[in-house]
Formats: sequence, C-alpha cells, structure tokens
Amino acid sequence: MRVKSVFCAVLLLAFGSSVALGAGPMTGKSVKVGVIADVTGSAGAYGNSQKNAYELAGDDLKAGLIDAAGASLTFDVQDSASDPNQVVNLVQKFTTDGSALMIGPTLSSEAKKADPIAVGKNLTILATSNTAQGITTMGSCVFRDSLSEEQVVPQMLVKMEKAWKVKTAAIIYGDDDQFTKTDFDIFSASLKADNIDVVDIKTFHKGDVDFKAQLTAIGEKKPDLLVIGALIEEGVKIATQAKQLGFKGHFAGGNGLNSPKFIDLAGPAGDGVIVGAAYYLGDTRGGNKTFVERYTKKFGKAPDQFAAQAYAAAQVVAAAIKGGATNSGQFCSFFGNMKPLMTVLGPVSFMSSRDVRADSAILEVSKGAFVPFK
Amino acid sequence: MLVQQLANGVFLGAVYALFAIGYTLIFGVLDILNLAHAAIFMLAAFVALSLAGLGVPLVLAFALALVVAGLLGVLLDRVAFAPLRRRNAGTLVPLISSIGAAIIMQGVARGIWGPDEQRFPANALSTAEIHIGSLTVGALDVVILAIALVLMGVLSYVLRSTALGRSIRAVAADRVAAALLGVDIERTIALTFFIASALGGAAGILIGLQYNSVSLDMGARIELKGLAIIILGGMGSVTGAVIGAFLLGAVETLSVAYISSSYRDAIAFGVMFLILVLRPTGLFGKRALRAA
Amino acid sequence: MTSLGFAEQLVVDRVSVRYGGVLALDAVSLEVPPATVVGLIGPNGAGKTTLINAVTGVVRPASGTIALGEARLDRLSQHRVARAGIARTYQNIRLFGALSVADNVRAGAYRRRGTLSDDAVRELLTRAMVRDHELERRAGTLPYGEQRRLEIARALASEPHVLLLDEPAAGMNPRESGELRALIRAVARLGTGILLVEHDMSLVTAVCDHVLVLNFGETIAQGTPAQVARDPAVIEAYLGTGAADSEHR
Amino acid sequence: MALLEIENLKAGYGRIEVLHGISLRLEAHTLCAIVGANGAGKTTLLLALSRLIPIREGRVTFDGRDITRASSHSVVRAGLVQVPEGRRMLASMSVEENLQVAGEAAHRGSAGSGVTEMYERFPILGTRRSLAAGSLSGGEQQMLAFARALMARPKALLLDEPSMGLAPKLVETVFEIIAQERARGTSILLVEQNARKALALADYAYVLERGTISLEGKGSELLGREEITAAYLGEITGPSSR
Amino acid sequence: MFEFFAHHSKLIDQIGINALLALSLSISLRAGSLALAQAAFMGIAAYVSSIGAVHLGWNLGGAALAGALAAALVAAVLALPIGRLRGVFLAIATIGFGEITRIIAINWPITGGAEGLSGIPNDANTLSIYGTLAVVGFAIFLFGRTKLALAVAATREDESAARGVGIDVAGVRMGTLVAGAIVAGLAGALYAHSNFFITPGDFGFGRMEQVLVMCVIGGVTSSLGAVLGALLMTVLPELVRFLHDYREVSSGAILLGIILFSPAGIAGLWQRRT
Repeated sequence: MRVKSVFCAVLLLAFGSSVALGAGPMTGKSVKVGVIADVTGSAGAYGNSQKNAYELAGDDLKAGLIDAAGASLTFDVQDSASDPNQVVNLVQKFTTDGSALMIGPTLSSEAKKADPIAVGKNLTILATSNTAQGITTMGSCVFRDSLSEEQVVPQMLVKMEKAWKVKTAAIIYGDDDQFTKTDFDIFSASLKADNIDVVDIKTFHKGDVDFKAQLTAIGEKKPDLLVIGALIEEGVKIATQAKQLGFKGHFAGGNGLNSPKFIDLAGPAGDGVIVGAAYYLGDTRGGNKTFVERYTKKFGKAPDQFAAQAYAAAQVVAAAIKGGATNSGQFCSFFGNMKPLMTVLGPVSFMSSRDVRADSAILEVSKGAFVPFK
Repeated sequence: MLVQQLANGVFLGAVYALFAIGYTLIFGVLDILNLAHAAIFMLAAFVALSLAGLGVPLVLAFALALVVAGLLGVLLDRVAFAPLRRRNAGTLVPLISSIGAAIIMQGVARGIWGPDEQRFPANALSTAEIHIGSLTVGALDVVILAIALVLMGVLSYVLRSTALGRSIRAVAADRVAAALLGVDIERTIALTFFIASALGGAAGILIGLQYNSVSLDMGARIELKGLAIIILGGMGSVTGAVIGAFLLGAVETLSVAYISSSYRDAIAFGVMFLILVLRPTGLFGKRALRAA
Repeated sequence: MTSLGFAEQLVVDRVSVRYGGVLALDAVSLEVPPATVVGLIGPNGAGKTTLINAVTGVVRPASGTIALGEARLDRLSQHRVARAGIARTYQNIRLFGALSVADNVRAGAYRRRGTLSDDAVRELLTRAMVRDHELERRAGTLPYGEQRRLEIARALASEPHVLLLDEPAAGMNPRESGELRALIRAVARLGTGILLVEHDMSLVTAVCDHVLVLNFGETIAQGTPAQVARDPAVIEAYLGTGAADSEHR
Repeated sequence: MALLEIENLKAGYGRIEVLHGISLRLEAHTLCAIVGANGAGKTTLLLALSRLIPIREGRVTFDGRDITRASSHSVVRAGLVQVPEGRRMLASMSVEENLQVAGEAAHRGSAGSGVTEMYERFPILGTRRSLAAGSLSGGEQQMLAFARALMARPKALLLDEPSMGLAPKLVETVFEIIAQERARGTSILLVEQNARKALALADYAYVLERGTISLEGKGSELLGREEITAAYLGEITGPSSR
Repeated sequence: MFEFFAHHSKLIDQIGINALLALSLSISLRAGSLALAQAAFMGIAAYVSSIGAVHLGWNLGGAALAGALAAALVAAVLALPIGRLRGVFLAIATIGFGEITRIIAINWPITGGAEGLSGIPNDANTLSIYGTLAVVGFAIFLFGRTKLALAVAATREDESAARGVGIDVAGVRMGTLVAGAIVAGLAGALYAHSNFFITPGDFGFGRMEQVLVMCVIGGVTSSLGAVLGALLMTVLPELVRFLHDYREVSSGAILLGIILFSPAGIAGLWQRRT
C-alpha cells in the first residue's frame, strides 16, 4: 500500500521535474558546487561512493529525477587522496573559483583542518560523512546531513536491551581512528546509562586483520553483547573471527558497519549483527528505490550510506536552488530554515545546531540483507 | 586461554614468516631494504582473487598468482634496483626507488581493482572449525599454516641443497667471489627476486584467504611489522625471519591478552628497538642466510 | 713552518691487548721521543696494527699504560687521543673522499684553534709533497700516490706530538719512496716523534733511529736497524730461512 | 695466436684511470708473470680481465674469442678463471659447498665428479669438507681457492698474489701447486710481488709500473737485469738480500 | 600575483613547512646518519606547542620554541641508545621509535588521542613560516662556514678517520640529530598552528616517507635540494590533478625517474660539483 503511494509520488516527481526541465524559474542560472572526496588513498572506498553518487546525481539532473528548477547545477568532484594537505588546497580552490557551496571533505579529521578556511571565506559547507563532534560548531554556515552516532546509539541499545535482556557487554574498537574512537565513546556512555556492565574493552589499529587475540580474551568473559566500533573492513573480520572462536553473544555496531558491503564481505558471519544507522537501503521514501536501482545499474553494486548521504546532499542542494539559492549566503539561509525535505535518507531538515534532523534506522543483518530490527 | 592465544600467535606468525622471508632474502643478497615488497604482497592477493573470480580453481589461482608475483619481483629489480646496482648507489637510494616502485604498483592496483576491499568468491573457502579440548582453530587456518610451512621447507631445501640455493648464498656471502667462480650474478639476483616476491605474494594470498579480504592497503601494516620481524631474527637470516615471525605473533597475541591491546604495536616495536640496541645482529644475524 | 721543539714523548709501557681469549699484544713497551723515528716491523699478525690501535684508542689495553708526556692516553676515547696530539695515516688510505683537498687538510687541523687559511693549506701540501694544489678538487679523484701524500698532509696539519705512519710506502715507486724518506726525516727534524710501520726495509733502514720487532704479540728484538737485521731471532721469524722475500703485503 | 691476448687495455675506477694502455700475451701452456709494486695496477688488470670492472678501451681475446665486453660468468665458462687476492672465501659456506658452487656455476649444473677429484688432489680439503670455509687456516684457504678455480676446468688461471700472507713453508707449497698445474697444461697469468720467485718460475714476464708496461722479457732474463733488481726487488726483499 | 597568492596561500605554506622538514632530515643525513625520526620529532613539537597554546595560552613564538625544545630533548635522549647503529639498522630503529611515539600519542589523554586536538590558534601565517625557513636556512649557511660543518662532513665520509683527526663522532651525530629535531620541531609547531587541528596520524610513517622522498629527490645533503624537493613533491600532486586515477602512478614514476636519471637529485641537475 505504502510502496504503491511512494511509487506514485516518484512518478509524479519525475513527471513534474521533466516538465520543469529547461523551463524552470531558475533557467539560465548556473550553480557550481565544489565537492571534496577521498577518492584515492586510505579512505578511497568512502570517497569513491561519494564520487559515484554525484555522478549519478548529474545524470539524474539531466533525466529530471532531481529538480533544480532549470538551473544548471554541476558538482565539481575533486580527489583529495586522503591527504589533509590536499583537502586544504582544494578548500582554498573552492573559495576562489566561484563555487557557491562546498560539500565534503570525506573525513572528520580533514574537515577540522579544512573547514575553518572555508568559514573564513564565508563559503557554506555541507558535510555528508563527518560524524565527529565539533564539526558544525566551526562556523555558522557549516551543515551536515550525516546523522551522528550520538543520535542513533542510545535508541538502538534500548531496543536491544528490551529484546534480549542484555546484562553484560564488551567493546572492541579502533583506537587510532577518529570515527571508531567516537563510536567507543558514545557506546560506552550509552551502555553506562543503560546500566549494562562493560566487562572488557579491547582495541585494534587501522588495517589490522587478526583480532583473535582480542576476541579470545573477550570470549573468556562471556559477555551478552559485543559492541564493534569499527569500519567495514575490520568489522567484518571481527564478526567472522568471533563466530569462528565460538562467541555466542549478540553483536552491535555503529554507522560504520551499515553498508551492503558489510553483508557482501561478512556473508553468513554477518547474520544477527545489529547496526544503528542513518540510512536504510530498503527505504522507499524520497526516491530511494529509484536511486538504489539506478546506482546499482550504473556502478554494479548497491549504494552504501556514504553514497546515500551524498545523493541526499544533491537533493537538498537542488531544493535550495529551487528555493532561489544561487550563492553561498543564500544556501546558508535556505538550509537554516529548510522544512523537512524528503530525500533518500527520509525527511531531512537541520536543527539550530546545523546538525541534521533525520530518522535513524536500527537494522539487523538477516539472511544477507539489512532488515529493520524489531 | 593461554593455549588458545598461543595458537592464535602461531597462525599469525606463519603468514608473517612468509612475508618476512622475502624481505630478509633480498636484504641478505643485496643489502637493500625493499619497501615495494609489501606492494607485491598486495598485488598477488588481488591477482589470485581475480583468477578465482574467473572460475580458476583456487589451487591453480594460487600457483599462477605466485608466478605473477615472482615475475613482478624480477621486473621490480630490473627497473628500480639493477640500474642503481650498476652505479653502486649505496643503501639509501634503492630504498627510495623501492618507495617509488611501490607507489606505482599501488596506483596500478587501484586502477585495475578499484579502492574497495574485496573477498574471495563465496564457497571458495572452508569455514569448518576444529575443536581440540578448549582450543578452537579454523580448518582453513590449519591448511594455511601447512602451506606456509611447506613453502618454508621448500625454500630451506632450495637454499641448502640445490645449485640455485648455493649460488644465492654465494652471492649473499661475497658477490665478487661468486662472480669470479662463474656465478651469473644478475641471473641469481633475478631468481632471488623471483623467489622472494613469490613468497611475499604467497603471504599476501594466504592472508587474503585467512581473513577473506584483499585490499589496497593490506601491505601498509605488514610492511612495518615485517621490519620488526627481520630485526628480531637478524637481517638477512631466513631462519631468523621465521623464528622472528612466530615470536612477533606470540608477542602480539600475548600482549593483547595480558598487557594492553592499545599498546600491542608499541610493545612489538619496543621489543624490536631493544633488540636493535642490545644486539643489532638480531637473534641470528646475517651470517645465518649465508650458512642457511 | 712550525717548530715543535716542545713535542712530548710517547711512552708505551707493558701494554697487553686481548681479543676474546687471544693475547694479541703481550706486555709490549716502546718509546717514541721527540724528533725520533721508531720503526715497527714484524710478520703479518704480529701485533703491529693492534699496537697502533691501542695507542690511538681504538682498542683498550687489558693492562699496561700509554702516555704522551704527562697525559695518560690509554683510557681516552679515539678522538681525545687525536686531540692530545697523536696523528696517524692508514694502511689502506682513509681520506674524506667526497671532500675537497683543502677540506681534508683543514679537517686534519681540527684539534687546533681556528681554521687554516688557503696559504697554510698550500704550505702543508708542499711539505707533504702533494703535487696537485688544486684545493677544491675532490680528494677521492686524486691518483693513488697523491692520496697517500695528502693523507700525510692531513696528519701533519694537526701539528702532532707523535705521528703514526702505517705502511706509507705501500704502492710507491722507488722515486716516490725516496721522497717519502726525505719527508719523514724533515718532519722528525722539526721535533715530531714518528712511529713507522713498514715492510719496505730499505725505507726502515734509511730513516729509523730505532727499530722494534714484534712477533706473535711479543717484542723479539730491538735496536738500530743494523742490529735488528743481524738478529737471528728476527731473521728466523720475520724473514724466514731460504725464503727471505716471503713476507710482504 | 696466443691463448690470451690483450691489446692497449685501459681501465680504472670512477674517474681514475689506472691502466693506461696495456698490451700483453699469454701463450698456451706457459706461465707468464706480472710483477710490480703495490698500486701499479696488477689487481686492476686481473679484475678487468675477469670482467668485474669495465674495459674502457682496447681489446681482449681469449681462446680465439673476443671477451672485451663479455660478462664475468661467461669468461669463467670460457675457461679463464681467477684466484683472487685475499682468497675471498665464501666464509660461512662449507668447503664442499664452496667447491660445489664453483663447479655448478662454471658448468651450469651439477658439480659432477670434480669435488671428489679435488679431494684426491688436496686431501686436506677432504678432511675439512663440512667445515665452514672461513674457519680454515690461511694455507688451507689458499688451497681451497685453487681447488675452487680448478672446478671450472680452466684453460688459463689468473692468480693474484697467491703467496700473500702465508708462512714461508706454505709459500713453497703454493708455488709447487702452481708448477704442477702448469705441468698439467694449464696456462697461468701470475701476479706477484714476490718477484724473485715469480720470475724464476715464469716463461715470460712483464713489469707493470704505474699502469703501463715498463719492461718485458723472458723470466730468467728479467731476473738477471740490474735495473729490475734495483727498482723492484730492492724494496721488497729485505735486508738479508742486500 | 596577489591573486595567485590568495588562491594558493595554503599550498605555499605547506611548501614552506615541508621545506623545513626536508631540511631537518638533510641535517642528520649530512653526518651520514639515516635517522628517520623526523615525523616523530615534528609530532612531539606539534603536540607540545598545541597543548601549550590551547591550555596555557602560549603565543606562537613561545609555543614553537617550547615545541622545538621538547623535540630536541627527546632527540638527545634517543641519541644515546641508537648511537651504535648505522645505515638500515638505524633507519629501522628510528622508524620503530616513530611508531611507538605515535601509539603513545593515540593513547595519552592529553593529546586527545585519535579524535585529535582541536582549537589550536591559527596564528602561523606565510610570513612566520617563511621567516622561520629563512632563519633556519641562514643558520645552516652560517654553520656551513664553521669548523663544525667540516666535522660533520668528515663524519659522513669516514667515521674512523674523523675520530683520527680528533672529531667527536658520537657528539657530531647526536648534535645533528638534535639540530634536525629542532628544525623538525619548528616545522611541527608551525604545522599545528596553521592547521587548526592535529591527530597522531599526521605524524606517522607515511609522513616520514614523504619527508625522506623530498630530501632524497632534492639531493640528500644539499640544503637547496631539500627545499626544491619539498617544492616539487608538494606541488606535484596538485599539478597532475588532471590525470585523475593515474595521479599516484605518475608521482611514483617521477620519483623513480629522478632517482634513476639524476643520482644527485634535483640539486644535482645543475649543481654538479667536482
């Protein structure tokens, strides 16, 4: 029933925008958005998803699936090669080349170095994958459409505790990565708030492949729940190796594990892992179904959260243009006052802190797919 | 738990050993630190994965990828090291050219396979487990350990008891003397690179299989660990590298279990630092390769 | 030219050196007074190099003392021995190959105050009979004989109390070794004591005031060159019977 | 045509030219000596012949084949083998391995019966076969160095200072081995500072002085020449010969 | 001109900082020590100066000096155990030291760990960076005319012969390590104060590799070369942006090409000395 109505909405949207194409109120205006993504280098996997999303968004603008009211909207995607220096140089480029808005960079640590430069030049920023604390506080026009873990994790733990009566937990996390360290901070605070006893904490480093030593030690303590503060690569191995070592408890992970790739890579070992996420692949709102289909067709794999958040950014930008924004200041004030906008992430708006207000999804891996956790 | 941890250390150490042998072999013969070894390690894993993806049986894919890795090593020598050897460039310059070669290989791999981590085709690998008392080991781990041990055994036999091995050791011991005896130095060095790189490649493939993941940056971490291993064992010593690898495996797992997982790598590098300061020849010293 | 009339005397007193369990030098004593050339000869492995190493602080004696005038050398590190006024040349030339000729000489004067002027460098090159005075030329590109003489110039630059020459005539032709002879005498005349390790017996005979013969780490004879050459123990150990020419590099 | 012919050979290291145009011939089945002071270029000449340093100018033919640009191993395989100065043992490899590696390298494959033959010829090596070559005495090492070179079944041997650092008795033994080898028909180019002994043994000899040939002639003739004695023997024979 | 500067000021700042780093490495390479701890020294100074600035309100000058001093102190202590090591062994020991330092930075609460240290005043500008570079360059130039410079060069050429003329080789090696650490420390402090935010990952093996490459590309012991190497390797990734996916390959190829075809680095291309 609901699927049907969304489908109709998409059709209507497509129809409406194709009418608008070439004849919208913004016809003749052109807006260039500078995008910084780590397409190569150590964070290349994320940046690549982002790059793909903007490529698709470009196609979809032409096809009328995204409506920019006739304006010519281009995403100038530049690779920062996971090198903060290159990020900084790109920010400087975008502050001087007529870009109306900057999207990115990929990592929070890069953003902390680079965003102040854009802020200094009054360039509005829309972050799509920065989840660390203190991103939007860098400037009054720094926004993000990426849901932070703080907004997701507590809800998730409450649900799990209800379902499974979790009493004890152990945490394994990457202590040399900003994202996974943040995961740890938030999980341990939430666990404490929920009176769940943390019986062991173990760490690993970026690029590790063998977690058996940590997991053997954790296994001894027999916790009800293992919290994995990891990105996909390590998360997959942790889940796999824990099962191999006979760990019987439940698994929970943060945003970092929410990707079709996690399921791809983990295979059966991924089953039963619960993730708190900002994006649900099976969501049918905001044109997500079309997005997933077109993305999969174009790139041979399903979009992950990074792609979805980037694509949602493109939708938000188009909406802003439709609302008359063509320069940095106008984008800033549009975002600040934006009514909830339906995107592939669901309805999106910005709070006064410029953080995103969006739905979180508590998902469970089941038989090779993410399904909403009940 | 100690037994399980030691077992973890052994499986970890076996693949470390394969990687480090190649590192140390090249150092033993040429006195250079080949930082492109880790790039070949990574490329071999991707090649094996692609072959397996094309439906080539895993065993055959493994063998073919070893050959590719070996040939890459030979190419590496020709391009990045041989010209420097001809002008006696010392140790620092080849180190840099190996960094250059590694960057190129990394870029090519990215071009071909993209930035994403990849895994072997489903069902290619066994996920069976073996339980011995309280000990749990993967059947795959055991197979991999066996392959690693067999490869090390073969290498040890080759170095000790074949004409090729003797010529490699002769070049390692005294390149001029070997040349005067009629040893074809360039050919021997090329074969050394072939063997070292094939073993490094084997390590890459086996790690790829063991953890079912192949990624562009898989070489980056093991690169520095490899350094720690060949220092523990003594630069240039094959036996040393093997023992150093198992030692590092044990140090790592035990420090996670009993000291601190956060300081695991610091402890490993600390041990390496101490060995260097107290006994720079490592536990076995360079002589060991020459005696094999 | 600088006169060194005040040069100190080098005294090696019952020095023994052990390598592992092997006694490489067994209670050897010798003196190098100012303005004197002392020859040190003996077969390969007799302990000549070990003695030089002990004097220059490369190895530490197990017992015995080494002194330069009042100053004990045997507990000093290598560079402090050099600063005390012991200069040396090496059997296999050890110049600073990539540095200029002038910088090699200047480095030799490291223990002295200030740096040498170009003129002072040229004067030292002249004294050491270096023919090529192109000061900026890389030392490593000089011909063999020139390198040997440059090494001597470097040693002289420090105005040493005692100069240790380790087989300086090796590789020299008769004419060159004749010049070396004159050079050694000239240096000694100005007050520097010289300890000369050499296989070229004609040179030893020509320049040495006193000769010490080592074999298996022990002193087996000493005296004037003529006395030593007649000593039966020396002939037996060093020259061999019927194979007079067997011992050389 | 001589077995080994060198025409106007120039060679050196880096920017330094050590040999300034050397021409010499080694006839088959003869022993030819090269004498001269240290630093004259004797070792440089042998290294150039064994193709370990580049030949800048000139031409070298061996056994009818131009080897001016040949690789070091192909020179050995052609039958021109050097026993290097200082013996250069593969110190950590055993005596037997030293022999094996030599045989295998020269014949591209198995060392064959060569090893056994060498043990027959040098019985002392047989008793030391599993010891590390580095642990042998100086005399034993020199024998192993010879045996190793002979594994290639050379047509000509290049000997660089074979008596260096050996006790008088052993020097005699070494020269006996050299004489035997010549008697077996192997041609020998002998570089020696021990000029008296070398010239006494040589069919023909050259005097090398600062990179050029200053004198040549039959060994016995040169031995008698006054200027040779004065210039080259005087400084190396010690007081007893004066 | 002004516009060019405005568009590229950050890049220009990076070049300056990288030039300082390359210089700092070339100082210890001058004595022949392949000590690869520059990234760690840089990191130590970056953290000391940033913590001082954030928590104690130090100004840039004070923070930079304190940072450089801390790096110098650590270098002096490090010099003792590694004194005997040479060549590749020294390189590996110092790489190990760098990793240990990085891991400590990750785990020590005061550094902010992996989440990084933010709120660093952004008071290092192009003027202060190039001013420092000029002062360091001038100091190196002045040093080059002293007797100690000769001692450093002699130590590189032949340690034993250097001792033989009275040079305190251990002292020279420690001195160059400490001097290099001071320069790396200044670079680290400036880096932190022009970047708002630092994490331990900024000072890892990757950074060390980068500095080493700049230094060797430039010509190992040439100061001018180090600066040119830094210039080339900093600008190159921006210049070859048009190559997209093959950017990495091209920079590797250029690196390899310079190594293979100009043995003395970029400096050697026109500065051939006899």
